[in-house]
Amino acid sequence: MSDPRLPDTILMTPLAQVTEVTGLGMVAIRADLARAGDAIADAAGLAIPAPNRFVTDGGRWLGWMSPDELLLILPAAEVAPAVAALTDALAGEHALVADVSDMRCVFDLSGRKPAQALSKLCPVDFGALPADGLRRTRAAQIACAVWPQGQGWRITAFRSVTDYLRGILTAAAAPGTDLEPR
Amino acid sequence: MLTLTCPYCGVAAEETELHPGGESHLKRFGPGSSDTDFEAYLFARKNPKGVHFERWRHLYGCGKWFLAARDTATLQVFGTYRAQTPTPPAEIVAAIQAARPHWQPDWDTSPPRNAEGDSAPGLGDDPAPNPTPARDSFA
Amino acid sequence: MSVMTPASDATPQHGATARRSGRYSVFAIVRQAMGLHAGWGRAWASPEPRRRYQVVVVGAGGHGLATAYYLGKNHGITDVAVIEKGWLGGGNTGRNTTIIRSNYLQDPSAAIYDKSLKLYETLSQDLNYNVMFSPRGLIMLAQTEHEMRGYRRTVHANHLQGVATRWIDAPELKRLVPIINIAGPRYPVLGGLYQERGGTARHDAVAWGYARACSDMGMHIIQNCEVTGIDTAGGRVRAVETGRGRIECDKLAIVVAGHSSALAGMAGFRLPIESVALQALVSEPIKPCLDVVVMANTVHGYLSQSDKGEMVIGGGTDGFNNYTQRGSWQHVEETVRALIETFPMLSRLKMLRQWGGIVDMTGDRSPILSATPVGNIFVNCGWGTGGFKAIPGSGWAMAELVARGTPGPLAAAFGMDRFAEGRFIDESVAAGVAH
Amino acid sequence: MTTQSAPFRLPAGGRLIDRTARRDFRFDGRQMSGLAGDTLASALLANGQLMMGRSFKYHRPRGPVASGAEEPNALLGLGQGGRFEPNQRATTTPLVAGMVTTSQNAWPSLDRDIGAVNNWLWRFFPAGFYYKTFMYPRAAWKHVFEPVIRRAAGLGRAPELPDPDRYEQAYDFADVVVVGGGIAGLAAAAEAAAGGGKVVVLEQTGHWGGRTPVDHADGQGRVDAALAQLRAMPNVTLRRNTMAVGLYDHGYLLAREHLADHDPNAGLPRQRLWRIRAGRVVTATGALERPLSFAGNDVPGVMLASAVRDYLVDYGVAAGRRVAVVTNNDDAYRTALAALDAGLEVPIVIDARPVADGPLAQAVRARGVRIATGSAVAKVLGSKAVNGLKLCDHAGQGDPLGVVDCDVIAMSGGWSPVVHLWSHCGGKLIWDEARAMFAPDPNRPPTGADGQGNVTVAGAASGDLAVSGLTGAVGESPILPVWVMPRNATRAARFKMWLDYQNDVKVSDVELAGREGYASVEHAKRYTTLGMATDQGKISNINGLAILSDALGQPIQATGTTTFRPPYTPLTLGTIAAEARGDVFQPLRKTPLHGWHERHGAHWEPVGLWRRPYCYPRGTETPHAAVAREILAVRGGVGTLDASTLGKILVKGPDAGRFLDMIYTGMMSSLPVGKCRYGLVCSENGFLVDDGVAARLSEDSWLVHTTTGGADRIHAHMEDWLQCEWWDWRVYTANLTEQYAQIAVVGPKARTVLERLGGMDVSAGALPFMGWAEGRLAGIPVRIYRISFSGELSFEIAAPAGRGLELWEAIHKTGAEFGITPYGTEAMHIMRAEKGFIMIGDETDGTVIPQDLGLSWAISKKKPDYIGKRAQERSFMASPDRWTLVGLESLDGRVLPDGAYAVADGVNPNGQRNTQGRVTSTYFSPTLNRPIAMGLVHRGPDRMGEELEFPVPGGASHRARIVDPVFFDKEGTKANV
Repeated sequence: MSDPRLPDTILMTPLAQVTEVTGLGMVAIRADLARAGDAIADAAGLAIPAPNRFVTDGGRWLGWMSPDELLLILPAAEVAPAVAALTDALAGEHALVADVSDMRCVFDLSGRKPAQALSKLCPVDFGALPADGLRRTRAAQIACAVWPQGQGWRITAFRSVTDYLRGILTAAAAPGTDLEPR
Repeated sequence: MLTLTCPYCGVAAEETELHPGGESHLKRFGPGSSDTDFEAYLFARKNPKGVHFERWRHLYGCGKWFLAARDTATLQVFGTYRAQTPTPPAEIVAAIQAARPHWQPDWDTSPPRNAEGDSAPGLGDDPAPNPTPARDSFA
Repeated sequence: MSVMTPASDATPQHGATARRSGRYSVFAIVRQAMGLHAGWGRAWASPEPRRRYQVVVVGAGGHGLATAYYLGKNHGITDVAVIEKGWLGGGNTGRNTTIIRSNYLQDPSAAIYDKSLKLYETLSQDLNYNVMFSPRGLIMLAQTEHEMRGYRRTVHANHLQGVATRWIDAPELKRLVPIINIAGPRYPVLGGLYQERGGTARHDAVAWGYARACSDMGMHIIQNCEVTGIDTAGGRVRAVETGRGRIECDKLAIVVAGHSSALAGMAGFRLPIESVALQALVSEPIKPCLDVVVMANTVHGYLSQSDKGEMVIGGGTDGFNNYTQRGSWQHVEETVRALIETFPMLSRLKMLRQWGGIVDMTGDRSPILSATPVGNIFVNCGWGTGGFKAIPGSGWAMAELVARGTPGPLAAAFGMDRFAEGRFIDESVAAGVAH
Repeated sequence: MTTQSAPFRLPAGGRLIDRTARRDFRFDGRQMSGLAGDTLASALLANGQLMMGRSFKYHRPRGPVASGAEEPNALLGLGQGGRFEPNQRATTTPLVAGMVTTSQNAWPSLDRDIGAVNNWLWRFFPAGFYYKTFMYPRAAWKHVFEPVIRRAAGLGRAPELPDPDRYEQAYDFADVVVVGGGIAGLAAAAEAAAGGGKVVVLEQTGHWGGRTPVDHADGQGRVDAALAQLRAMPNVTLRRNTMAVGLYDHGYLLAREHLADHDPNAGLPRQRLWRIRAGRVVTATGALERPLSFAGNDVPGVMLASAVRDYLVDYGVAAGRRVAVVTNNDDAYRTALAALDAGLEVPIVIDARPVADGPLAQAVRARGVRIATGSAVAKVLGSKAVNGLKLCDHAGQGDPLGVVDCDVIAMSGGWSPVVHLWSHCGGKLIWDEARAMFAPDPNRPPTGADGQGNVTVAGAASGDLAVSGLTGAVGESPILPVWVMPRNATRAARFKMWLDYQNDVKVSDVELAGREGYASVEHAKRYTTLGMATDQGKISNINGLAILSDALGQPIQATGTTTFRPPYTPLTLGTIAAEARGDVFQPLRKTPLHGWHERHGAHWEPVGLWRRPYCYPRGTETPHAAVAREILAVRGGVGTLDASTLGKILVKGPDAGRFLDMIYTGMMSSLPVGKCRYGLVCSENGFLVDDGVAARLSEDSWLVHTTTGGADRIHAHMEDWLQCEWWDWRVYTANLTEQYAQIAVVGPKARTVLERLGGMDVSAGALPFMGWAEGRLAGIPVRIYRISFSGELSFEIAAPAGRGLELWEAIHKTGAEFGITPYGTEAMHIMRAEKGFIMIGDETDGTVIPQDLGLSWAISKKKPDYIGKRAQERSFMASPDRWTLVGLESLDGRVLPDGAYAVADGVNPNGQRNTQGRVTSTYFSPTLNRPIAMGLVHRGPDRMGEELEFPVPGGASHRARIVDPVFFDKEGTKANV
């Protein structure tokens, strides 16, 4: 354009490093959270998150997926005992506990401006999302869930679209595509 | 590009995160019903130019179906509410009438009978509906 | 063609009236040119409504005007008013992507659309108005095995229906459509269903041509005349109330795509119809590069190039009830990315204009041409996203229904009763829609 | 390399250009030179290139008439190869070094264009002439007239190559979006930002301030001050080079940002499409100047007065040396002053008003310029450039009073607020008679989701041309509306007054449309093509509808406007598609075994968003041969199929059995734990939509399998009924489709292979047909289902997706000695057809019910209800006359054609051949070494042994005998071992 120099805020390096995370365990829990919440919290070792939030102790992570659904993320080795503990805790309760460790892909976005990369794909005001906010939404043409993770963001989608998600995240984080005005 | 607020998770979702499901508050007619009733249930649609009650699913979110009152001519949204609602709640009716003073509900708005619950529209003809619809099961 | 005698209580014969707007021809243009074109008459009259007509047609879109035209031409009924709440041809007739084809799978559909196509072939001459029917050929792309099998089935069905279509393989398709990307990458083109007689026409001209012909027969076309009520007594229609007063009629034809439910409501019955917005757009004009109409159902988009050079692009429908006639956005994105995938050269063209039309969707996505629960009220609606191509055939069949009170063979399968009977006419099976 | 000098670049001035930075470019093969900051139009003008194109219909010479987005004429072909782009607007395209541009719609050259012959025949080409002729003979339209018309139309040439550039999109959310970075927009932004909300300001050009720095002596200072204030506010984002494209429902605003347009070396996406959800939008979009309708107003050199001024002030470019000004308002006097300041001659200001005594007019008069009031242009002299004009009384018919020598005519017919965004989403307009403009009606704004107005207007866009209180403008005298100049111009003159420059629509055309009854403004637009060109009538529409109103004898308000449609200016399709190209055009779903298939030469078949192996050709083997080999390998030994795409839905809860009894036509509640059962899913409309096997995992849980396409659909179907109808039933579902890799091990040697793998007892006793068992195979946790879609001994093994490949490879390693063969979807299709099994999508097409397919055994007679049951009781569905599934045996050994119809006697009332059945699946069976087929035939099962005829286009009819649909192993002994 008429001003060939990019503003100082815009660098010719990627907005974010896109790193696939493997080896996580995941457990889906469906139950009446009002009634079974305490039992789930005890078994999961984490408090029940508020709607659209997650709680974490650094090792385990429990996210609110819907009014009757939680997702527990934990080290893979802990899945079987966790499923057993949850199943026990919910015995007699109408509930569903399932090992879903293999059905999703997970990517971490770190680096300069990971939220900007996500802002190109998800119809979400990331600036308004709290630090413990979890948003289930859409990334371009696929379903996903996104939340803050460390200094960056974590995004998960179904396993079959791993390559697609990697592709759109990498493109969205392309060097020089900072969203700042220029 | 509409925005509707999911009454379950509170997310103001845009149309691409939602899946539309047509007219709401239909009463299901199953085996044994008349041809006329069945046809009306499955096909005859109100399709008004104006206030419309309709189903949406928060497909790319919490996955829940919810109901919306919306004007099909102006796209004004009067409110959204849970799918487990036999008729539009009073606050939705009030919101509509605040904007459309002449609009009147076309359903029976007398207080619901305190009976066995077998009259709840939407439960259809299935045998032995639960007397207390588990609406509160969603935290 | 069977010409019925007008009903005995009809007003005197109007059909023989000479063209009041003067005959159009190259000689007329040359003659008028000498007088700087001061001598052209009105294409159609703008009369005040009379108190009563034999037939009132509500809706001066293509279908309503064609209904009136064939009432006069085929059945001798010219005591007809066509009333229109806005400007004639301003609904879906003026908003569609002008595609004409008859390569339908189901017998009743193929019959009425092929009748329509045949009428289009001579419509300019019949109406003495150039509707620019352009039989440039139409191809429906097959991009999956499933779609290919569906179209091969259609070829077989069309063969027995007397509709000439054929399967073409990918190399032939590439010759016909040089700008297409046969190789994919995502959905390689396996071939296509080709109807050489298919094509396009100038949509506005179809409405204008019919309007002029109707007006020349002495029919009244009354614009800016919104129907506010329908008066019935003893289960039969008596009159319509309009913004320009009460108009009595023996028979009433409701032909108002997009607003069918509202009119039915005035008459006291419901239709199996939902009104949704259909999206379309055009690019800036470029020099000719596409001589065929191409429909790509796997990726959802269709494309032709207008005589002005614009790429005329049809997209999807919004899934919710909508009367706004505005363009929405996400379907434009879906359509455009699909077409760029299929026609990579489109990427650097620019969208000039996008818009939406309100279409009727029935339970089986096929139209309704039917008597109704109210005596002497007839409906023609539910053409969904494909109404333009049907205009002449629809008008022909509707005129027959209105004139006789019972459907002829073209309309017979399209009655409202089919939903109660479970007798669907489902064309989506041929469109490669996965079930 | 030599470059031409820039003869029309003034020695001084040009606030946007950098005189030290030369930018060379090419136009129609000629090397030219401009400056950084130029637009293509200003650079061409500086080089003396006034003529930049030809009009659409008459191929008349055209030069730029405007300086911005409203330009109808200066459209160029830009770039080369994959980056070629037609119809690029020169007035808004920043000059980039090395640009290659070409003129359009002219052949052989811009100067000598054959098409201009149309121009001499204007008399025979009035509006809509083509509707009145070209009808005879009938074939001539297709073969003669249409091709000629198409070649002549179309403006720029079509791009030919794929676009190498990238595009991207981004979402944003703002409390207030201000569209327009002029002084009114900047002020509105400051006001909005004071409230603390997030404010985004979008400016379509690269420069802030709009017209203010051009039109007002202290303008730049005011703009700089406003910018400084906004830049200090952390809640304000100022975004240049970003055009608001359109406003959609509920405050959804699209905007296009130029990132590296025309500069492929920047390494950036070319454009970015912003999708902004705005709480409120302020349109500060300014106003556009209107031309005046006088004879010859389209000759290159006749320009909008504001454009002449812009080229002088912004770029230091003079379009000519002698600038005559024609106006009906005071603003154009600024052009006279700017021209004088630039050292140009201003021979005359022609003002249609009887008096011109405002401060601006006085200032011009004071500098010795002749001001001819009550006057008009009778005619422009010149064809490819202005040589002068004939002056006349505005009140008369155009009798010339004299000739004025000039080479530029700067015209102003007044200003029209830019109301596009306001109107896109339903905002209404009112005609302001005094100011002669359509302006937004503040009482009828576009409304948002809450029903309240969500757009406000600021500055000139509201009709406040002086932007009162902001610019300190001098007082201006009222405008005199002028729609035709002179007022009583002759009919012949009206044929030379252009309204729509690009589409060649003249005053006479609109008058003709009105006379012929095309009285609605939409009719007139469509009949004449007024406003339908690539500028969408930005400068022509108001003049056109004023002419139409005049012709109809009605007030302009009664005529109204045509509908404003997005986009505001044309939007590149690549920007709309953005990232969705190539590998990420659509999500390509991959099973855990996808990579293995790819490495082993799979011939792919798209199935929904998945890609499944159709077969695995070896070497030069054809797909057809590969399929046959795979089938024989399975039937004779063992094969494997990747069945991971099948849906797997866990249904659990005290009411799960009851619920599945409603979802499936059969009885699922009675299925014993440890067993599997085939089931059918119908829509409420009765049609068969899915099938699959359910396994009862425990007392309260079932795992149901769906078709590949059914996984998400059936899960959604279940949730719909659970949430919206039977919400008190205690059932949870979970779509576990992607949790598992599913591998079918099929064939007589299947059990042996699994036994060799080790870990589970897979004997018939331990794991009988239609049973399932859990355990470990080769150390991998699995669940094995004894189900068969091929008629062979078959084990479907589900393993965690992450270990699917390991399991698959272990199976292949172990099975190698038995010749284990991977097989694809086509072998699966054929083997199931050999067994007479139906396939959703083959035997069903959305019109078929289970009863048609001989599947009544899978419909429970005991149940009072299931979804679809009531629908199937309707008369047409319950009729014995339906087409029903049978086998079809070819009589001559040829494979029956897919989709062929069996004819019955006679024709129907529409003259169509009567039919009595059709082929639904047809193959050559490698197992049986003969053709097999299935079909739906009228009362088929009652007609065993009858022969049917299947005519085919252009060939001999096929004949087939009605037989049992099970062609292979009718007793089912092979699977149940």
